[in-house]
Amino acid sequence: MSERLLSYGEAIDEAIRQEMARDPSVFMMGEDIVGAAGRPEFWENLGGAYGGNRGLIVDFGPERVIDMPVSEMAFSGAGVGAAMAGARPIVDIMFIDLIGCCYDQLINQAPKIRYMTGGGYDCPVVFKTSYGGRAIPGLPKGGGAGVHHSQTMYSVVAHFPGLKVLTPSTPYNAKGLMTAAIRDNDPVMFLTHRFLGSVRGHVPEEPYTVPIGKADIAREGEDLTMVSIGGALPLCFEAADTLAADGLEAEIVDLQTINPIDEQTVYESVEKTHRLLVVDEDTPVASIGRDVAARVAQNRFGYLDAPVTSLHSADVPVPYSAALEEHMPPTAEKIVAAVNEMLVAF
Amino acid sequence: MSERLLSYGEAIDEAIRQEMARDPSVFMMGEDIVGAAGRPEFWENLGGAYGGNRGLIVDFGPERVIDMPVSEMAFSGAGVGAAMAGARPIVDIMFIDLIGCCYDQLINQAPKIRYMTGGGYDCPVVFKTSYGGRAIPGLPKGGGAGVHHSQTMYSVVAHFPGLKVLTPSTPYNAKGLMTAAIRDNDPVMFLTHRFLGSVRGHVPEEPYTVPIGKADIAREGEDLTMVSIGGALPLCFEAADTLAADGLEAEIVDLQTINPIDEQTVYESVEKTHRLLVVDEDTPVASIGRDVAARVAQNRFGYLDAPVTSLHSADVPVPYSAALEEHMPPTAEKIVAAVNEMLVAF
Amino acid sequence: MPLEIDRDKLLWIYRTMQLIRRFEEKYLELLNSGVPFGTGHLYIGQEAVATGVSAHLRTSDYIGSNHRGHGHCLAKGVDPIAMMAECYGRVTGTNRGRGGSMHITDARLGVLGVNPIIGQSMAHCVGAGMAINLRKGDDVAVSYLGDSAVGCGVFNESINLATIMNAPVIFVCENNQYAVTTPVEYAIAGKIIDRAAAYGIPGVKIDGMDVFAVYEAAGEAVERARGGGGPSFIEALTYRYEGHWIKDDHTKYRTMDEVDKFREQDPIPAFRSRVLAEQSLTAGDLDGIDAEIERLMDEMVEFAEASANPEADELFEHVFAEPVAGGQS
Amino acid sequence: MPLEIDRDKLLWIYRTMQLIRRFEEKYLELLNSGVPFGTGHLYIGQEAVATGVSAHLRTSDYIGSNHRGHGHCLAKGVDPIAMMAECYGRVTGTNRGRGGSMHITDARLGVLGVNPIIGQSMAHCVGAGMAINLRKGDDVAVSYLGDSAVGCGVFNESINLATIMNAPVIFVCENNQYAVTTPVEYAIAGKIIDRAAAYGIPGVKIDGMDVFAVYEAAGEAVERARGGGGPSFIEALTYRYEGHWIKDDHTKYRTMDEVDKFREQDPIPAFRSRVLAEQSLTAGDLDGIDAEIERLMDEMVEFAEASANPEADELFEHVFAEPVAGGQS
Ligand SMILES: Cc1ncc(C[n+]2csc(CCOP(=O)(O)OP(=O)(O)O)c2C)c(N)n1
Ligand SMILES: Cc1ncc(C[n+]2csc(CCOP(=O)(O)OP(=O)(O)O)c2C)c(N)n1
Ligand SMILES: [Mg+2]
Ligand SMILES: [Mg+2]
Repeated sequence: MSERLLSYGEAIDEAIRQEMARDPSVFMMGEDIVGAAGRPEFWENLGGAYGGNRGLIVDFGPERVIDMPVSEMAFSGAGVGAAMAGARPIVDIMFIDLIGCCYDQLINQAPKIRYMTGGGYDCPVVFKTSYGGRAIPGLPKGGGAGVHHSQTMYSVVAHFPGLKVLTPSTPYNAKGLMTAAIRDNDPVMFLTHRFLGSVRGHVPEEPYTVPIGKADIAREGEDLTMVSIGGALPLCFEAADTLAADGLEAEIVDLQTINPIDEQTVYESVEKTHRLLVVDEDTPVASIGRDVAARVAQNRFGYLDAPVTSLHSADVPVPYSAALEEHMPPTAEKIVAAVNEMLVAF
Repeated sequence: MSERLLSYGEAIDEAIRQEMARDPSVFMMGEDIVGAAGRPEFWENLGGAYGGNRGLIVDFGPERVIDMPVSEMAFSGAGVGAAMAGARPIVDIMFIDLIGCCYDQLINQAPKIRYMTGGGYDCPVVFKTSYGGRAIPGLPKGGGAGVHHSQTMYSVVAHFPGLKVLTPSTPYNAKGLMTAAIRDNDPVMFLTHRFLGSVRGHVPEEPYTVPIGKADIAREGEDLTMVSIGGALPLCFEAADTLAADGLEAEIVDLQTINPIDEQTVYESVEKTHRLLVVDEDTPVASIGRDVAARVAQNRFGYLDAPVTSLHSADVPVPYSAALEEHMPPTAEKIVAAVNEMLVAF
Repeated sequence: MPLEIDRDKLLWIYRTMQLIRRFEEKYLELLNSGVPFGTGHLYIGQEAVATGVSAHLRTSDYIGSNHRGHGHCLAKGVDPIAMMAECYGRVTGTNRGRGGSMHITDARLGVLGVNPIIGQSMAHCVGAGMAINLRKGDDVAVSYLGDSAVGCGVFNESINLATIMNAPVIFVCENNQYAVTTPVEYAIAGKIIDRAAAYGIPGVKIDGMDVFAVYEAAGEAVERARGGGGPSFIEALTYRYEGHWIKDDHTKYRTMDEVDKFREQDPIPAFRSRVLAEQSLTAGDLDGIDAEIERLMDEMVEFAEASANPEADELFEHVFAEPVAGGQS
Repeated sequence: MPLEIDRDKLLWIYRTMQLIRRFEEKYLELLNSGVPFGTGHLYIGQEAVATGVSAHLRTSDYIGSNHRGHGHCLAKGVDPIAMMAECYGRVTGTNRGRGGSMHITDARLGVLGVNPIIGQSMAHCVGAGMAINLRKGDDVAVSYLGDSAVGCGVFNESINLATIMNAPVIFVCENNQYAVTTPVEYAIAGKIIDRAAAYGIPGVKIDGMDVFAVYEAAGEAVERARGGGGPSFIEALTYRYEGHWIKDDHTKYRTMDEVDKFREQDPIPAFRSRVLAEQSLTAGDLDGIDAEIERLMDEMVEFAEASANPEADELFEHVFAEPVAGGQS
């Protein structure tokens, strides 16, 4: 395999482009995904108000790369309807904080169609959006993006049976999961982390899929299982390095799909390490992180040598001031501290 | 204390009526909460399309008991705005399955106002809605209410810091929690179970509050802690009776508030009983039930003599056919089976 | 004006209106005799609307419906036998018993679904319209909505989006003058028909009790949409004769005088008198249809009664297309 | 027509427009010099709108604003010093550093909040209007919205609800012709002003670059609302001179010719020429205000620079009014 490097954002774009080339029923819609809607003279330069998609409209035309008005309800619903009518829409919702404007379609419509029709309809729609906070510890103090542009909040979509929810963490799995998502016959929510966009990594050029519903052993270890969710992966690696220096080998299980969860892989790791720490940037209450912890505590209780632990963002709305926000999310230091506490506690 | 009996529904009505009499800034709005809007000649007979509120408009007038158009977004948002402007609105959302139509106001607006304004604004709004399935095991087979009128789903509102979420389980705590909710200066979501409406119990006539954020020891026991959420309480009692016949004394902790949770009461019970079963009618993934289990597994691990367990509705959308739906929710039999499994497992 | 509708179509119209009427009367009768239906909302009185619209539709066209959807589905061709079985919660139903009255679908007929979350199916129809445009087809999507949906957010978003996408969608607003107990004049500011004008699309207000008026307006709208002319809006003034849902007592919020006034405009007898007066059809034609429908009703109930409920282990089926890699708890 | 606005009001208008302009220019200047502001959206070019509207408002009136809210807040009287401190994320800010540019609030001034979820603050204004009616007050609520909000669901729900509640709300749509990069003529079907007419409420389209036109239209609307005449709608045609947000390069989606055309209609020089030509104010009056504002700008930046950031343990404050019984993890 060649060492072709792409950014996380480019990897996703490549998957979309390849699937659009492969299947004429794939199309994409969202606010400002091209920009300058109706003004082709600008399209050469543009590729979405916030980057990405560059040139997509030039290659596939405005019939398949469609800028939307500010109408999340209508166009996420249109995604559902188009999927039922035989197309494969990719619906871009600018950021996860906006799902309150189209939540019914995401949780009451798309996920239930197959079930309530007794398998009568497929609903192959992909909802793509971004999550995660922005305050980077160590940056000069100032402002973050504020509470409505910084949330993680994926737990409230992962709650509903019938919707597959993906949290890719590397360019490689981002491309493979996007390809899988577009080809999937069920509704899929594809969640990118706001911070990972420019992270680079090895990405093969030819189309490939990463299986939905399968966790990835991102690092092997014997002493402790860290379950990482989405944007937590770099933090887990950093913490694992620190712990390794102290002689503690952490196994990192990158969940990749947060519903339905690959319980088996998590259980097998815990059977080996006897310890579990879940790292989840979402706030804790009724979170996917606590969900994983609870499953292990219920189903692999006998294997545990220490309390199952989950580490989250602080249970508060996201404050604007970076001086506050930087204390909110999990960090490598907090992971290390949680591991140490866990080992002492028992 | 007199043995005055009221139904769960009547108890809530009484709290609303007493608080409206006490404080002129309290008002109520929702779809068909009176009925025949604009036609006073009908109001004497009416009290909401689905019962409740009888006579409220006759006593307090259409300025304070206001029928709404089908506009959950606008009127839940109007509740937020009215609360910021000094009123105390009670916003009636017909059933929880509709929150997808106004989710932004419930999770992005109301809960964040105090925090993001640095305490600048109070937001004393009560959102009242109902949850829970309808298929009663043992009834003649036929149809339930279908997937959009049968969900529990409270976990996705309990997720957000800043919103208090209540799940009263008896007429007594329903009245006391509603009174507390109306007087509270924070947004409160008040969730009634669709099945409990006609359950009767002792309710004092004079106004009183039940503290928000406090769990209730509904039954004492030494051998096992059952954490019950909302509509699960009658099932827990039934199961506890069965278990008692086998010599196992379950302590039932009725959570009452599902965010923020009364951890302390749960922990104290588990410290005594060494075993935890959470009974939660919501589906399992990223649920409040698994949240409670995870907290105990993390913070009281050393006390546990058995795997923490949580029992939920099956992880599927709610099917219409009663022949299917009756297998979905937790039942007393399933609780007993889960307890037995838990005891064997370790 | 004399009728310019051919005989087969006239027979189809009568048969469809009568089928809807009799299906629902049967539903009520069964309910009253103790069949444990879940919730349901009756269309009786509004038959002319779905019938007049569907007279222009073909199998590959789509419809999106609201909670009061029996009539929309039957007019689009859904098998009444499978539909009644669905209401019984049987595994032989349109949705294998998982949907019920409020979620009837039929993928082979483009029935995107009866959908009880007010307004949300409007967006599905816009999406179906976009899919049609993408494949350069000339199918259309009909979005049925009640008067209450006019006050919903998704109304604004969907019609706006349909318009700027030039999607072949016909929005059919059945103004039956109530949302549960709430009169439309209380809930909706201004005139419904002016709402459509605001998007710059063609809109027309018609008498929804008159199947010919519906037929004409829908014909124009469907033809326009098929020809690439984009969305349009029809407000059909109509009335439901029964309560909002199967257990609703409508005398609590409206007078029987009002109900009677609209019962006098009943679309089925009106159709009958007109076609007989104009000699387009004979009493024999119509009676023959009635008899045929009665036989169908009997067969339908027999089938539903005889059908099995879903097996308990079906509970976990059809959550996803295929089992997922990691499995589920 | 000659001006019928008294001298004090004219001075207030000039001062307010200039304050907004200079606040924002300072914001840009600071940003370019490396102050780590979070996101923010500049109002430069649109000053006439908030100013002409707020000229009729009193302290107890309410406003609800969108993401482009600096101008709305300053015109309503929010202290620029506290507002800039907020943008810096300081504990001395309007929101103690927790809101930032996109969430400025001021409870003492009825500023319900800058609110970046498009359209949602419209509903808050309807609620404020209902609260005013409940206490039989004669305050009003002004709901500022952009052209994009016209396509949102909450637009339909909020105006409909305000109308049927007869709430004293003035909906001020600032049509600056873009939503991020998307031209209004692409995104909004029909004419914005026709959308208002559909609710049967008074609506007027005005030149939003002309503060006098705004003043007049807003005056009528506010008077109507205070007198119990209910909601109304104003569409102000305007233009933002800068990118959508502080890092947006607007040359990627519009021509500089177009930008220049609107720069020529800049409301501040236009105001200046007119009041000088009509001799309502003198150059000395205006220059005095300019100088005063410059001093304020210096003081503002000094204050923000000197202010402290919130302490780390404030992270957990103000989630609820009081600590909750069971505590939190
Ligand atoms: C979003 C939403 N809000 C509320 C309800 C509860 N509800 C069911 S039917 C109905 C009224 C519908 O009235 P209309 O749209 O006029 O249709 P009709 O029943 O008159 O046919 C309401 C409010 C719902 N199903 N969905
Ligand atoms: C519901 C919602 N969708 C999308 C966005 C992202 N967004 C931020 S500003 C904006 C465009 C706003 O345009 P307009 O309302 O015309 O106001 P302007 O920026 O022109 O002042 C969009 C789409 C958002 N904040 N909220
Ligand atoms: Mg109606
Ligand atoms: Mg704009």
